[in-house]
Amino acid sequence: MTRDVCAPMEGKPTWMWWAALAVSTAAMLVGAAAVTYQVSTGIGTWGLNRTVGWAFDITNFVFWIGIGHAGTLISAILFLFRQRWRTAVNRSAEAMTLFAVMCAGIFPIIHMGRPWLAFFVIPYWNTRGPLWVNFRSPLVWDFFAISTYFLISAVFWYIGLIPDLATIRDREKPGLRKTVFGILSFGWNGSFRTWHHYELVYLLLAGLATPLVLSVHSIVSTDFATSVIPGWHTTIFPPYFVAGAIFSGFAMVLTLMIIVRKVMRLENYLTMRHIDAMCKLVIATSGIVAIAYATEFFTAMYSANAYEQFVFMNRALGPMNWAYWIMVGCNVITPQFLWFKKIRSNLVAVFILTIFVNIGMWFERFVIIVTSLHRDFLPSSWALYAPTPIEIATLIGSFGLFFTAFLIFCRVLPVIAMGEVKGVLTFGRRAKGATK
Amino acid sequence: MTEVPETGWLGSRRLTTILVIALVFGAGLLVVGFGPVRLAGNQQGYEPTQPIAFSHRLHAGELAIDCMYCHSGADKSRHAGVPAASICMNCHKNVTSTFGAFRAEDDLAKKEKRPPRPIISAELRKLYDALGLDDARKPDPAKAATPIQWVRIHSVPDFVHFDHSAHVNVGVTCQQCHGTVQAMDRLRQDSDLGMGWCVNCHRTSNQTGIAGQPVRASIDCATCHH
Amino acid sequence: MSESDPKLITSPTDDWSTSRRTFLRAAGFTFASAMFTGCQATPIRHAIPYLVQPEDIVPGRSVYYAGMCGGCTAGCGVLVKNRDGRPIKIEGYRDHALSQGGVCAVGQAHLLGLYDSLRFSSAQRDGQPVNWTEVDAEITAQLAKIRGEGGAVRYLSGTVNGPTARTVVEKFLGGFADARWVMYDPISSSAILDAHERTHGVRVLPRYRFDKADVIASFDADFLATWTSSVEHTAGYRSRRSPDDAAVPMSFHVQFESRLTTTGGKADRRVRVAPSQMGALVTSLAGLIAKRAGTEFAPAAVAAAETDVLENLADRLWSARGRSLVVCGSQEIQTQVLCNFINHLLGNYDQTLDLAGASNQRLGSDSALAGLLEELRAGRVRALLIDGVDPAFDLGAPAELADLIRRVPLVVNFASRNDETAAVSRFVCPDHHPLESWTDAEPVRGLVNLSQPATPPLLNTRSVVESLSTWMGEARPGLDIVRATWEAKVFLRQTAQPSFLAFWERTVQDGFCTVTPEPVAAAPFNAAAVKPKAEAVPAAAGQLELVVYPTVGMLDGHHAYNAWLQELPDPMTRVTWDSYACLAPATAKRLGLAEGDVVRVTAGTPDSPGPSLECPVVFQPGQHESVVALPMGFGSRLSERFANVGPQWLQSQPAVGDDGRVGRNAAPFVAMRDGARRFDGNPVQISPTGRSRPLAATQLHHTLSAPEELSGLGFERRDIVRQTTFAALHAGAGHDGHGAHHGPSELWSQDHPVTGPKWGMSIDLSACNGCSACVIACQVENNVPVVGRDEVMRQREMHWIRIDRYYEGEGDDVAFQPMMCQQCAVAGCETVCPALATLHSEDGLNQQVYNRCVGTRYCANNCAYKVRRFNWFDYPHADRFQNLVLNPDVTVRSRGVMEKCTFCVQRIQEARIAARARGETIADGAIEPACQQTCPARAITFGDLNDPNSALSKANEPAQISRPGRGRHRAVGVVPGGRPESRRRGRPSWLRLHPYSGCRSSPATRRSAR
Amino acid sequence: MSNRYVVSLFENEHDLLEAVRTARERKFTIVDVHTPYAVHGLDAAMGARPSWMSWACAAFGLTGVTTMMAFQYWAAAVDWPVNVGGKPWNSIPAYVPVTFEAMVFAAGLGMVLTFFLACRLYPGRRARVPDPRVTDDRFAIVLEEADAAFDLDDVRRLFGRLGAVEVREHVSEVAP
Repeated sequence: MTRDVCAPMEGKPTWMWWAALAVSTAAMLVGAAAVTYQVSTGIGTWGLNRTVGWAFDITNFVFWIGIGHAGTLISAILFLFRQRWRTAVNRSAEAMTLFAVMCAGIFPIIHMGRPWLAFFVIPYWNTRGPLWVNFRSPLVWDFFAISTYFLISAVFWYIGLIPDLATIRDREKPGLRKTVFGILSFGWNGSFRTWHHYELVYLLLAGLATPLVLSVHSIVSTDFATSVIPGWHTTIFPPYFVAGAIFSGFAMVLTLMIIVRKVMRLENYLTMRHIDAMCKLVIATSGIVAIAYATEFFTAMYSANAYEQFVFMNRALGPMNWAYWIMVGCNVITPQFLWFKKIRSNLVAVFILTIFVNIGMWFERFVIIVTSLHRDFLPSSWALYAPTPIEIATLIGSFGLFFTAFLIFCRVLPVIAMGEVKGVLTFGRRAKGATK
Repeated sequence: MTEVPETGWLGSRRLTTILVIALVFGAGLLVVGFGPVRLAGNQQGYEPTQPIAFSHRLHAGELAIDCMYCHSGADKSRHAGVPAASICMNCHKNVTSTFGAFRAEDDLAKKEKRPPRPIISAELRKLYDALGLDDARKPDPAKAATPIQWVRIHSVPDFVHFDHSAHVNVGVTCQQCHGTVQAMDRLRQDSDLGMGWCVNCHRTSNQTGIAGQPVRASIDCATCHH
Repeated sequence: MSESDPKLITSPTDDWSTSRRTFLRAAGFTFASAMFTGCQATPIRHAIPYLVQPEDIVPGRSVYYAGMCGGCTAGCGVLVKNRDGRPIKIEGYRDHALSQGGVCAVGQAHLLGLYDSLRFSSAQRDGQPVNWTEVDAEITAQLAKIRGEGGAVRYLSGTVNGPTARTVVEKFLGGFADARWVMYDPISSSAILDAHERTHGVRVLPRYRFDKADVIASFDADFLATWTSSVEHTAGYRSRRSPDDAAVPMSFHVQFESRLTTTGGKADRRVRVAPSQMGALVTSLAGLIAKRAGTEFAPAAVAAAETDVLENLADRLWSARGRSLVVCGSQEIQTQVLCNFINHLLGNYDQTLDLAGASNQRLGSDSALAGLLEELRAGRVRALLIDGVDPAFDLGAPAELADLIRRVPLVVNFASRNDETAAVSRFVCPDHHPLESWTDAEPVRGLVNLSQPATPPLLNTRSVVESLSTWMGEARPGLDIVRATWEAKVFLRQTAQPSFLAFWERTVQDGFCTVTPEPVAAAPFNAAAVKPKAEAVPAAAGQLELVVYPTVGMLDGHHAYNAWLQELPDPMTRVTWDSYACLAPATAKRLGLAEGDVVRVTAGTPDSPGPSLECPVVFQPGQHESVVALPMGFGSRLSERFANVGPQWLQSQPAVGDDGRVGRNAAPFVAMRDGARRFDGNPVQISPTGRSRPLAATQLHHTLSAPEELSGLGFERRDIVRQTTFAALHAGAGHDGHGAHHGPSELWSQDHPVTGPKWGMSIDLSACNGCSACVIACQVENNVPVVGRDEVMRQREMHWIRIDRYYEGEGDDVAFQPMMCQQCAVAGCETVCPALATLHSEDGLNQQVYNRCVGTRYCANNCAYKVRRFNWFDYPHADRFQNLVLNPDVTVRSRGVMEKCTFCVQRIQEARIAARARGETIADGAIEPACQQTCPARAITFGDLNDPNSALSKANEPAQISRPGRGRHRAVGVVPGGRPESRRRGRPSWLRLHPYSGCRSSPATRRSAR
Repeated sequence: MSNRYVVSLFENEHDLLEAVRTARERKFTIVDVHTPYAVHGLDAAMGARPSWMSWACAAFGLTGVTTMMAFQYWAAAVDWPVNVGGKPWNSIPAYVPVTFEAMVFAAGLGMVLTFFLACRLYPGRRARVPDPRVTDDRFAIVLEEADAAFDLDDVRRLFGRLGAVEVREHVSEVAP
């Protein structure tokens, strides 16, 4: 099995891999060019205005954070629940988390008018008195949440990776690769004492990551929930956002898995059972999200608040209602097809449906942000929003970055947690006393 | 069983030691608060050459001319003001060189049995030139008057609106911010003029008062930033 | 600065003591230069002091000179704020009898003209700069030739009423056998003067005293905005429209108008009338008044629809005889005669219409202008001197008139900029900017303004009187000419000062003096002149009529060079950077037009089409259905400079149209008829072109009502502006319970006591008429950048104060709601800023720290009033000459930074420091933010909410409830929006606990059932 | 101290566990056991005490919580109290999110660093594996030939019976 997993790393990459890398790198460069232009010229190159101060930027941010969450959930929560099937996907899910958080982390920085002063949100000792930061601001919470999330996810991922790195190291003939993997594997030798601590550390990290992931998206949701804007100021947001994140995250994991198992020929490890399980999760979270949508309307209606009611009427029927109906269509209606076993076992169908969910969840954030802002209290300030090519290019660029990182990851690191899968596999065969 | 010494790449203890030292050092740097590190824009100690070698030590120190005689805006305006050349001329219409130079010339003249020649020091000649005056301190039509381009030493960023009068009128001495100017031949920036320096003085003043009088030094942002 | 602008630091002359002004400039500009120095690590900065310091100048302290606004001919008094030798702000002048502290938008903005780098910097011949001696020699020689030959010399100017200019020009013209002075006003009131010539035997414009009028009837006179003297009229009108004192009832104002004016928006009763029917309406009213007066007058039948209104109005007018006022904006002399007749019958002359102290603000004569044009066509004119007008633009026939002017052998133009006429004038002898020269004016008889230069001439220009004197062979500095005239003419008309020197010095200091008016030889009312206006021909169904009107920003278009005014949203349409055709929504619907559709507007009937232009359509509720309204003053050559205004980037669009100019000139549609230039009533055709041009409007939604399909049940209308009646207000009934909305208990402990002052502001919505002076005043004071048309279209205008305009119903009622930062006590913006860049100060201000801002825009998103403005780009400050207008007390914000109103905190700081130096507390009224300072309607009150005796606290008392009747709105508390009672108690306001209720518990009440 | 070690390789964890138990019964000195993955039951077989990493985790977490809460309180209410939207100087509820994140951060990173220190894992450490395949699919027990009583052949026989695929002697200063 080691050979199977390591094959993509050790052999020559396929043309499919090269093609995918070329496309995603190109996309990434487009995004980089757009960001360079925007940072050097001004946020004015985005379609924002005095009324709609956030749109693509924060939409992308929340979207990517949401994508990232599924990775942590798969590896941490499923680990805690002893869901053994997770071992096949957790490594790439964690990598997905890391790359998604990287993509997400870019947006809060570049959305600033003066990104070169982004360090102003960090409470560092300074010569201004010293002047600290506003710990009451959800953006400061965001900074702490995202950086903690990234670091903990990275550590969790790397801790899981160390035994596999050692495996590869020991498979290699002496040379550069062996040296590199030797350094990266921290001198791991599979010693009993190390494994002894390792198991607890891994468990505790999973235990920490689980509330962390919930807290991160809750904090992201407070960006909106703590504000005064109708459509944002809602206590439902933290659970709603977390559910949305799981929903979109699982959809993204599915999308990627379907590609990876095909491209990397890992059908034996990423089985239909995995896909089936994840499809079921997608249906479940879609239901939660649908209830959240309905609840928002109910709350607005029940609040007897003109502004609150208006915002939701405006979402569904106003000038940007297309975004709302895309969201509902993709997040509530299309996932219902997954009730059917036949569709769940059809990879193409699942792939298409998950793409829809990804689109829908992107639009969910867009709807929340833009339609709430564009018509708030004073009718005199109502405005519309349309993205500029720069913003679209930035979004494309973030996908480019994500896929580039992911493709490189697939090439250089084991996609499947060998150490864990072996545990599971051997465990299953112990009765027979067989070896692989 | 005994421990076997590590011989790995850079042996673990050595590495650990290095790491710990680096950490302690880094943390120390942070705690010192960039003390020794000069941040961009901090011009503390700036002591440029001026177009005229005016000595504050001579004027403010030895001659004990009141600061406000020349910097007359200090209690009236946001700018203390660099004195106009006409202010210099109040004295330097007559005083054209140092006392020592006059006496030397007097002695020499007495020795040579001739009336002493007028002496004009090289630095003061620059002043007269700026005003377009001849050696007799009369306007010289051939000379164009050109303003003196002093090199500005104390400056705060454009987004800081400092007001001298607000400070001078509550009794803050000039030296408190500008240092012992009366001892400087060439003027030097004494304080860092950073925000922390301002704010901490405001805080202290609120506690201790200034010149025995209680004051209310605001630390609101808009006091300086607007 | 020294390295940037060498011409400003000219070499001093031989006698260095007399050249202090020069150095004053040098030094003044030096400190300013610091603002624009880049931020290298250690830039070498220079401090360049005066060589000789003037005694009255302390660098860094502002000096105020009393002067006169040169923006139009109304002659308002102003104070010019000078800092280090450069004027940086025009301020209202409280003691001035006319303006009473108000300055309009144009007055505020014309400061920018001083620092206009495209102003002529020297004399021109055939478009090439030449030196003055050469020009003088040529002109003198030619004039001598003309004098010898007895050729016709014509002096064409706008209204000139200054004693000096009149004396000098008359003297100059006196030297020629055939010389005549022709005055015309681009925004003409010629018919009023002509009518008085017929009825009173003297061509005079009465001074209208709105402050004395209990009942006001206005027929198409937009007297609060662009009529003869809007600032004066606003002050007078406002003094009778205060809801504060129950004992002083508000005046009653009926407005008959064809389009929706801001004046109409303030009226108690507003009636839409087609321009062609206006004469008949006045005739009807005259008949009704005559009946009550028992005078014989046979009126035509009253239009049935208006009978009730007119009867009611006639009763009110009649019962307020001598305290009523009927004004008419028509350019139809016969209608104006009828208007005089009504005022005569009502005994209003010498009461509300002052003839003894008659106005000189519009002296132009359209018939004289017509005469001059005839002469030009006949080629009789040998020399034409053009002063302060741009006939080739104003009269709207550029090609023809340009040719006529070219054919005149000697054309001398005193224009400051290369306008349409200057471009075809052989000689241009640029006049000073009004702030650079000694000028005087007598806007109303008996009140003479004297304006000293606030800065020496920045460019190589020369005042008109100096030029004329030079050509008469007696070249003298402007000061000498003015002084001599005053000694000879004005001094003799006063008795207060015994010596001329004392009188002169006093007047220079005051900026104006009161003297005995020159008598007006008014004859007894000539009833024979009164003829009923023939009953209006019923307009053919669907026949459209044109109205060409001045806007508050553009007026006659002579300020089209001014970016501030171009970007000033029109109070009604809210459109910037363009001209347009206003149509009533019903009419547009009938014609199948959408807003922004480009139409071709053609004057005349299909049989005889006249001039035409293409412009986009704007829907204007409240406008008569038969009217097409075109703003004037657009499409000027002066606006060609705006091709690249605003940030330039990939997608930026130019501010100008395809002809390279901003908007289209509507002047060709002004037709000369019956001896007056008629701005309205001309038939017009409209046809769609199939194209559309999006408009740069700052407000896209125009009513307080949510779009029908989107409003929840019972929430059709947003409770943002409330109204009640005066009676109900004083009976306490205007209070609908919301005003006393009691704050719920606090979640957080309150540990921010405000022990000192707590600044607040109250805006009286019943006073605000949307004149937008505050918008420009704020822009000047706070260095608010101009962003250009494209950015405005992207909804990124930067004005810190805006005037929200809401229509009620069909637009017969209008609410203006000035909106700026509310300085919320519990501010949503502050809590969310990660960098502590926006905080609350001890004195209750919501501070914005630009240098700390990283630009997340979170605060702006979280602002319920959307008053925060973000620097989307580095807005251009490349024109270093123009940068001299920047206020050195206010940081120029860089890209990526949020900004907003902080009640002019620089003024608060200045006052605080000054008060502390004197050991006093800040007196009530010592601080006036720029918006309050300039407001002609005195709608804004600023002060200390913690001081129960402050004007603000008192203003807030009755405002707990807001009131008003139609058109009388009153903001509660700190501006519409804040909750005054909570502010006064230093309590957090609504934002936190009722996140959405902010606007509910806000200002004014709902409409009265009236 | 001896420098002779015996390395026995097994093919599955079942055999390994048996061998470990036997070795412990026979009072062999087990230097280490190398497995490609965490083998369940090995802790018990080796008689190891529960890992103390949870204590490290808790300690670091607590440190994170107290430090961050104290810092926020100090920075916002003591060092420079500013009026932010009328909120009290000490807005404890608003400090909770950051405090929570700090806890997770400190607990997670602190524990992992402790783990690395305790197990002497760091980048660049040379791995000492008794056989390259122990990180792949082999399970190894390393015994020390502690005294003269140690009989290599006996061990070879014993482990061969238990399923060892290889038993070899390793002579080195350093344990394999």
